[in-house]
Amino acid sequence: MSVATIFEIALAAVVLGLGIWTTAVRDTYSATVGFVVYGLLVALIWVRLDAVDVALTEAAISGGLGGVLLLGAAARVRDAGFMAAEAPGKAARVSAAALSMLTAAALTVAVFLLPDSASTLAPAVVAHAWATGLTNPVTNVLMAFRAMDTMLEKVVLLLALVGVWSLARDSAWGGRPGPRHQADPNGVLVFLARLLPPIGMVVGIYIFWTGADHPGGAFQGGAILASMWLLAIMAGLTDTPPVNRRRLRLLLVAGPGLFLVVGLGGLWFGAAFLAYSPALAKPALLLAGTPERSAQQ
Amino acid sequence: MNDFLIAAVGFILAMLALGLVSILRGPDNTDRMMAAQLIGTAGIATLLLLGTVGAVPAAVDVALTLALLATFASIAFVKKGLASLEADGAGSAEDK
Amino acid sequence: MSLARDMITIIAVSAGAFFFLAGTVGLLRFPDTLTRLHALTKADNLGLGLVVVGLLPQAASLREGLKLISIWLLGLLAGATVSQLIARTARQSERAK
Amino acid sequence: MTAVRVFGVCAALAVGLGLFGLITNPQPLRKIIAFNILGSGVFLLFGIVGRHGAASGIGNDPVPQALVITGVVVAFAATALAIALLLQLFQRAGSATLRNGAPRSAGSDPPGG
Repeated sequence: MSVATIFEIALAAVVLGLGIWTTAVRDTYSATVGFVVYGLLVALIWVRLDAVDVALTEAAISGGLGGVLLLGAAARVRDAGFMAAEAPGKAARVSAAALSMLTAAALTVAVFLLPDSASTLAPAVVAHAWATGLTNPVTNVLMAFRAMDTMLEKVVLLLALVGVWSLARDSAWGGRPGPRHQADPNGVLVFLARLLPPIGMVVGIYIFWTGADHPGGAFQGGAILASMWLLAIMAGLTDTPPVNRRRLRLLLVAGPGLFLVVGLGGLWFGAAFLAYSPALAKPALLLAGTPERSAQQ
Repeated sequence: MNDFLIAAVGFILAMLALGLVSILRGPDNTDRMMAAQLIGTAGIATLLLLGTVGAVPAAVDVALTLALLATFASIAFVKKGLASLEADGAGSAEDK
Repeated sequence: MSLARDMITIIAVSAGAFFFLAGTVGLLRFPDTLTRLHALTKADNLGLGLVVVGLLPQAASLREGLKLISIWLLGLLAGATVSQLIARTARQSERAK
Repeated sequence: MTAVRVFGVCAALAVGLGLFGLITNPQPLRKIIAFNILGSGVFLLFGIVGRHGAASGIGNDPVPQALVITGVVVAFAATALAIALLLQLFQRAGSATLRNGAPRSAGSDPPGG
């Protein structure tokens, strides 16, 4: 057994231990903290699996937006002291454990029995990279070869946002989705919120830009930009835009809309692939960012 | 060289795991929130070494993202579930 | 030349690992939240800095090196901010008790 | 390719763990978290298969990677929506449990209003 294998086993053990702790711990808030840390550690596994694009997505989402969303919800739900939910009976627990173990065992067997020569589309992706001029294969797949998925994903984000907005109280409808945050103007938080966003914007745009040739891309960069926006909101430096502002809505629809226009244009001009447009950054930022913010209403 | 580096990664990972055990066990949530900060230091160090060992240069970008967002979980903890807390008059230190 | 670089890496990364050890010992041994916070944000950030210094000679280009250094600077900023925020909350919840 | 096996077992166990938590944990927020753990296990399995089938000088098959990135973002959107629903349930019913449909104390908003 090599040193690297020992390290891999250790990493897997740490991640799994954290997962078990997250599932087993009594306090919901602790479980949420455990899950956020779990998400960040999973990014390490992705790096080890040589899937840095995914690692970036995982880190950007669970470290920024997702973590804040879950922790905020956990704090609000916990403070009301409703924890009297009754657990299922012993028989149910035992059968659930049996079912889970069976599933895990079946998946383990499947992993060990993976065929040696797996069918893969990787050579095809590499062979057609000339069509886009980009050298990051993952970005090629996302933006060109499977652009349909990405477009529908943006639609899903939009639907989630509409769903979150629709859940707002009637009195709040059409207004700002959450209360304005306030913080001590001379406090540490405001200091950080003034210092970090400029740096974060540079990093976010860099991650987006480098996505053409190296791991990175619009989602990861967009998530970072949205996190920076969220930081400014949490420090009370800026406010969430009102839901009924026409410009915001147009901007949100522009994401999938742009995809549709580019796709239809490709069809019209007889080109085989959707082109990659840098204009996607802003809609991606908004689409990734706004559901989260409004969920905190 | 690579063997030394991966041994160092393993060591730092072990320290990370021990730290996590100590922090997550901790008496209250203030201790538990430090776990996110632990990822912000030991986790990033692991990631950087891992990138060098596995010849994955882009791991540095992941580390950059983690470092940038390292404060977020703690801020969410400090701000807590704002709306309900402020209504109860139990806002945190940073809230006026 | 390569030997000298490797030496720097080995020495600095070992020193960094030592400070991570110190930080973890602090987490395990210190009695209350504030002292543990101190161990975490000070010792571990020094460890991260030393690991970064150790990896600098291995960096492929100037850009990689600058990225490494900025990671450490961001880590320092995060450590300073987080310790302030958490310490304040810890003190407040202690007063409330 | 030991990494594939080690992390493959890890992913399979994460799926089992998430499934167990999803079934046995009565609190909705815990269910959301358990579902996310289950999801991360499934995503990792994608990564395992992609790593196993790596070819053409690429460390990990780009097609499953792109699918997983889409999946992570969609899972995030679904989590945000689920949490918004949970907070609404909590606000209206005064409790965040799924059991015994009758709310303990009706909030100011009547249900369905």
